[in-house]
Amino acid sequence: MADTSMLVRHPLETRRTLLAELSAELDGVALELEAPLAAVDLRLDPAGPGPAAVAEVAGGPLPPQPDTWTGLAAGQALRLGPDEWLLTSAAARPEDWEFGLDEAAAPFGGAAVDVSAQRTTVRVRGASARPLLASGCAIDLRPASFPRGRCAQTLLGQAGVLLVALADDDLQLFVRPSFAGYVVDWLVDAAQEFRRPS
Amino acid sequence: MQLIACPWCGPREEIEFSYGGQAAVAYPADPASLSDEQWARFVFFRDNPKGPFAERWVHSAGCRRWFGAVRDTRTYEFLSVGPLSATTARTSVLPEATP
Amino acid sequence: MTHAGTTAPTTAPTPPGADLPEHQESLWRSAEPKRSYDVVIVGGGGHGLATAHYLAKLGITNVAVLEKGWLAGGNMARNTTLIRSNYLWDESAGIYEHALKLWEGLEEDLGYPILFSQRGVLNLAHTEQDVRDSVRRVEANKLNGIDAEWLDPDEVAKVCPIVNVSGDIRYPVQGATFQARAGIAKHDYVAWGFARRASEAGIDIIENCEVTGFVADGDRVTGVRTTRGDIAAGTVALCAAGHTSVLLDMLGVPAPLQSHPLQALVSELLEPVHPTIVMSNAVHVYVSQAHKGELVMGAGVDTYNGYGQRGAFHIIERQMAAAVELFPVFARAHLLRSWAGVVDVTPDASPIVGATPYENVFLNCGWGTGGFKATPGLGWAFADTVAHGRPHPLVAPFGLDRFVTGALVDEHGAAAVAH
Amino acid sequence: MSRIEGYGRIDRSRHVTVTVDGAAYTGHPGDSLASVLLAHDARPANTGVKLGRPRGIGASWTEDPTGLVQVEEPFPEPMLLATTVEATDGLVARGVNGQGRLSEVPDLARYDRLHTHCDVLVIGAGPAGLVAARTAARRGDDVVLVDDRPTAGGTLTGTETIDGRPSLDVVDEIVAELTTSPNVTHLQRTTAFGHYDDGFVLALERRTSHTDDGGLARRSRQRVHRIRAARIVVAAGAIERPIVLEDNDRPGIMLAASARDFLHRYGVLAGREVVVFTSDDAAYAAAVDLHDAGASVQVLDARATAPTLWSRRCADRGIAVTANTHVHGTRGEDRITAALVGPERREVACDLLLTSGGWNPTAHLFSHVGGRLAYDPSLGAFRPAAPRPGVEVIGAADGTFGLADILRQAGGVGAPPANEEPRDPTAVLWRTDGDPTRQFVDIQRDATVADIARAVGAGMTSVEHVKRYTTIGTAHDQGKTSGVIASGITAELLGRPVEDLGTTTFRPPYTPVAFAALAGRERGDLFDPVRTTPIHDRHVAAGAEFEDVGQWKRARHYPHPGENMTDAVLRECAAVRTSVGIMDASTLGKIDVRGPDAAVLLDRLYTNMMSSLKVGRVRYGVMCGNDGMVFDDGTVLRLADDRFLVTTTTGNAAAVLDWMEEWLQTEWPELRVRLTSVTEQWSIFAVAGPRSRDVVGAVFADLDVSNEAFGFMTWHDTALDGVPVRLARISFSGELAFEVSVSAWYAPAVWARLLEAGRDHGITPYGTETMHVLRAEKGYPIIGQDTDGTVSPHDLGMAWAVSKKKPDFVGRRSFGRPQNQDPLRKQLVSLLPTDAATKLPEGSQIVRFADDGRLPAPPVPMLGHVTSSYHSAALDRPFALALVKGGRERIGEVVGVPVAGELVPALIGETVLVDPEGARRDG
Repeated sequence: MADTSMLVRHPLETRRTLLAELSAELDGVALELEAPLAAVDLRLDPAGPGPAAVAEVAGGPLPPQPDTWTGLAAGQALRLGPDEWLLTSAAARPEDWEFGLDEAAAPFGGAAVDVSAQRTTVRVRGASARPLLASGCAIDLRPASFPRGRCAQTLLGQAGVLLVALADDDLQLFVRPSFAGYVVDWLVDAAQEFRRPS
Repeated sequence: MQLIACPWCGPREEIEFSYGGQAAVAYPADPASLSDEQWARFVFFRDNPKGPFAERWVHSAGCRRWFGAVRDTRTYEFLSVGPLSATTARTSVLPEATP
Repeated sequence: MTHAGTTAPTTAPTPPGADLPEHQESLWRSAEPKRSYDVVIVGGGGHGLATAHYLAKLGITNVAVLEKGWLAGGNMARNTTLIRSNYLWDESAGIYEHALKLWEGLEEDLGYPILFSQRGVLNLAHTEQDVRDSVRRVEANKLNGIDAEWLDPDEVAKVCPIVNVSGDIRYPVQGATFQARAGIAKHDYVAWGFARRASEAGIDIIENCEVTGFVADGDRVTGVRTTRGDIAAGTVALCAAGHTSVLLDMLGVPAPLQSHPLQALVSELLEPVHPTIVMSNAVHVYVSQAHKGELVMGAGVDTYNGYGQRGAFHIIERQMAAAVELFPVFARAHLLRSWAGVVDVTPDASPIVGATPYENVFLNCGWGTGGFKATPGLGWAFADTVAHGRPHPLVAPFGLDRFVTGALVDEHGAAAVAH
Repeated sequence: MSRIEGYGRIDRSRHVTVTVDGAAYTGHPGDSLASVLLAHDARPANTGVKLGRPRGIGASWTEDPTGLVQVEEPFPEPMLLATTVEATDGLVARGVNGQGRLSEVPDLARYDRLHTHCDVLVIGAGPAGLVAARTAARRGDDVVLVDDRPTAGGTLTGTETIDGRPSLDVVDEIVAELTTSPNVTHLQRTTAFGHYDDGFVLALERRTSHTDDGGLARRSRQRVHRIRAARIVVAAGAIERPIVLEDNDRPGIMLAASARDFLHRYGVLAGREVVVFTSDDAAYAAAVDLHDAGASVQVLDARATAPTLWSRRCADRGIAVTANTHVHGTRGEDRITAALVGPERREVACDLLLTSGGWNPTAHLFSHVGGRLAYDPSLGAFRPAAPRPGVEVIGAADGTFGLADILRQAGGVGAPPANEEPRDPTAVLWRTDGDPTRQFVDIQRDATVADIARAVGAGMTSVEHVKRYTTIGTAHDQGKTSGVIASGITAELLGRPVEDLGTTTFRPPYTPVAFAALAGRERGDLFDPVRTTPIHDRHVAAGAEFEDVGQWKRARHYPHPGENMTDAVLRECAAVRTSVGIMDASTLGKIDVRGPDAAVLLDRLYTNMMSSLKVGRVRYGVMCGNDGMVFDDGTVLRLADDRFLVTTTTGNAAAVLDWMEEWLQTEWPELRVRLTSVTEQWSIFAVAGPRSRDVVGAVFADLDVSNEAFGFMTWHDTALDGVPVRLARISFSGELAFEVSVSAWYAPAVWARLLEAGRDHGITPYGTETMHVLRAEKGYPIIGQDTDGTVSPHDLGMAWAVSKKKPDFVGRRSFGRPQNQDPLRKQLVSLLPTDAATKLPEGSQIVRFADDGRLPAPPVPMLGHVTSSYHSAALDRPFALALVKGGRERIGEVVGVPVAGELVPALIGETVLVDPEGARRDG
């Protein structure tokens, strides 16, 4: 009898334990699934009063620079393009998050679309987090080039990802759920290099 | 193996981009008024110079924005990139192709 | 545990390279351009040289072949020498099958050991749609009198035991089409064989002679301007492959061509391991093993326009991944050399052959990745076209006008794979 | 034994045993396979590829054209140079006859890639590279230093003095400094093999080649470093050039510097009786060092006078030096026994002949990226001719040979000083007089001076032609020692200057790279991403067979025990037609289209009118390319005046979004529309069949699902436990059907609830194959299966979906071309095999049916082909869809379908075979 409860779980929930066990055997790398977040894709003219109006509802300012993110009251605002942001919230319900932000953006010709389930998140932590990712990600991940506050939509292996620098040794990967299995398989495989000698 | 400067995201690997061919091939204002010959020109015919070429590119794996570029098809070197509107005025930026 | 992968040969056999034929003692005269020719062929690659050869057979020998660099140094020197005729549409099957029949007698015709080896080609199918498209092509081939078979995975393994036909790879092999008469030949030998015959017939082969312009008089072209002087021409035949657009721009003739880099590579010499040719469009790889033992492989074209005769390495890497996936035994082979040619690609992946707005200028281009295999067939039909001043029926469907009428010969839509 | 005490950087306290051609040899850690063999006066049992003559070891590193071996243990690998294989205990190898052999033992090793960005990449850790790297590191640059040998130092032997100290002490000191610099990555055993645009260099690191165990299982065996550098310093040194002479392919003939390298690196004396034949100063160092190590040495200098300083050094040691003398040939069987000296071909006994004709700068990495090389007659070699931005070539790679000069070039004013050594000019000497048929230019290809002469005689004037005629430069070593000589000899024979001819182009890779290394981790499951839906696990648990659709795994059918696909599909079809089935349609592409001009954009991109669609309603739409051929199809839901939800086919989801964005951004940027992919935001389940209303009504109790309240092609929003859900009356099966859309977060629960609610009705999960049958019974085409890019909407019988009111939309103009008016265009029809038994294979061709039922001899004109073919549970017979020339005019006609040599008659009919009135769907 399958579970019919409307519980929200990570698409890779069944691998959570495996990742924890693996991380315990690794030197300087920990892989972890993050809890699902409400998220909208916000399209808005960056010039003019729109961003400020949205910021009030979002709970923090929208990042003005390309490929950067800022913290919101309960989430993040990640700049995806000239007129595009991903706004996340760990507190709001997806439909409320979309409604509120859309209402704020609409007067300025903007729009917010619920994409909470369109991406899922994997956290990569540790001193070797960047070398691990550098085995499949071509962008310059040196901390000086990709410090806390930066984000980038790019490729990890063959999958598109949104890579977010939380700290020198702490990065987030947003990935389409359909690719999440591949990405985690990929990370697990790459992480073998970082196993502690047994 | 180019490093292409997305006007928004900065330099990224070629593999993140898709090629859109010649820039500034406008959709005809009134296709119905075109002869078959003129319509075929729009649908199928594109310049193919050996030398600088005004092109369209899109940062598929990044911001997904289209942009314009002038690239030398002999060396593959990007001579300039910018918003589409800036490079589509190709008569002003595109030198004659050298034979 | 011992796991020796190979065993030493028991006897000292003939050295593997001992039986390859030597080149001829004489090849072609390096001619000085004359003032005037009945026919000027622009482009000294396979198509230009084959056209010259077949013109000579028609008795037309006051002909010059102009090559801007060294003879047959463009795509002819860079291709992976695959010959087959298992194309989908009647029009394509017609020209490629005619070519294949000529290939079968070419060694004798040229008196040159071109090493034509009919070892068959497998076109692998990896998805349900691949299977449908493959069956469609096999059935069309049969009805056109072209040898073709559909093989299931076990039969594929019998033809080529090193193909991984197990069901647990990412894109399992669902089967393959097989054309037994397909094969490979030595590209340089082919070009030189044509050049030698043409030269013997009195045709001038002129290297380091780049066309820089045309002299036009109304709707006729009276001559070509070259880096070695002006040359008057009764008829001009363009066979410049990837550089055709450069010539057409001089003539002011638009054509739907885009020139792209196409990469290829070889391994070191290896003992025979791969008895046939395998192509897989789904995973973008094709491979044969040449006479001396090197694996010869090609990939898809680089996406952007380029005349640089080099491509991006990630395409090679992806191709290696596909090769190792399909042929686990290739894991240990080594990439020895990679290179690129410049292929001219058309919107329907079929060539453009025939008339131009100039009544005495004939066009042959747009062969994309299919030029080598068509060489004798095209040369034969194009010579006839040039000699009679109208498209030969075999090339008639490939005129420029098809882009206006919509009568395309769409060879990528229906899985008659490129190369 | 030829191991000399006091020499070499091997660990003599430990021993390794290697087996070559069945014989065991002992060596030491630090040895190469070649040095172990030379230490035992042995060689691999190699023979030439064409002539079968014996071959030895001709150099000490990657330039060796002859010492190829097949490694059998511990890791089988074909065609490796004995000089580059590190001697590890248990290594088994054998000589080769010019061809390697691929092992059938699976390669289970790991290979990976690493992307590195740096300010400066230095290629080569010889004196030039080390000093350049240290200089950059002290400046604070991020530095990557790569070198292909196991240890740094390049050609330094330890006999030189830098900064008043032994050179190798200085090397150690610099290496130590680099090792402790946090901004330096220093990689030995790492070959930069390709240089591409924008400072991109690929380098292969051999990570386990020096370990006995083949490496830790989890460590990658080899790694491709993908390095992006702001500045590249090529300090790759130079390769010594042999002098071609008669019978120069015999074992025991070697490059002079290589003999010195074997001595100083491995403590191996490659011969006892040594003749050094040179036209360059550097070989004297070999003469002196080999003498000092115990060999009997004489020097024959091709130049008119021998260099003064070196002559004195030789004289001090009693080494005979004869100037103005050539070696013209050799004697010997398996090994050289004598050199033939002078015009009289005087036999001079020897077991080692060293030749040196100068040095070829290793400028390959400069040339790969388009750097121009020019012939320098003073070197007899090609060197970088003009600078390239971002690339510097220094040291011997640039043709700078004196150590003091090299250090100055690499380190500027801060460079450590070295003694200035006077150097006499190199005399360019490609070959000496002798029988050209036995003068080997490319020893690996068995290509001789006579072959070049034949090529030139045949009319060849280009080095590219000569290379192809003779095969010179195409072997494993890619002409490292033979290329320039071939140009030189060709020029000589043609009577033209070498600079006129040029050299052939250097192409990547610099040295061969294993396919598996380039494949990296893209093998097996990681070859290409597998995409799965949120309820993939449920399909697996239900025993689904999967189909690859693009990168997606889609459930194709759910066989019960003992069922084959045909059985399962018939059962699933019957369930949908008689009760209720459920399918996971989550892979369909979904695009949220928003903005005041959303309807305008859709009107331009779909063939049919979308602006007239009312909020709350759904419309099927077709998209064409500019060529008027069908590109995709799907449903469009109007969510609000300014908001639509567009669905696409699974395979085209990305392409359709890209297509829409391209038009919007590049052609109509004035349109106020935003496109957002929501493909994975919304999971879609199709609930289809006469009982679907019961199931949906039970789960979504708040919703009135009656036909009156919820008509065909409308949608309604509802909620389930507070979670928003959208239902749409869309049917791809021809049955009463609902598509249930819910956030993918809740997909597993909603799927489970639908199954639970349908249990009493026998709800049956069905897969793509069943879906294909059901839609085909209704004549609905699958884009990409029933179309192939040459099919217009009219060809599909969908003129009804082509707006006649809109003045234009993408593709419209192409419908007017002559070819589109041809009455013989292929049109979609159904085909019923008249025997009601044969399932026509998909892809079958269609021809005229001959009265005798036999297939005529080819060529047979073709009328079309079968695009889809199935057994129908509803019709209880096989049926097909086909594209047939003038098909609709032929309805009622019997055509022939060749199947396994027989002509199967089949009746052409309308495409809709089940419920043509649509009563079931609309009920």
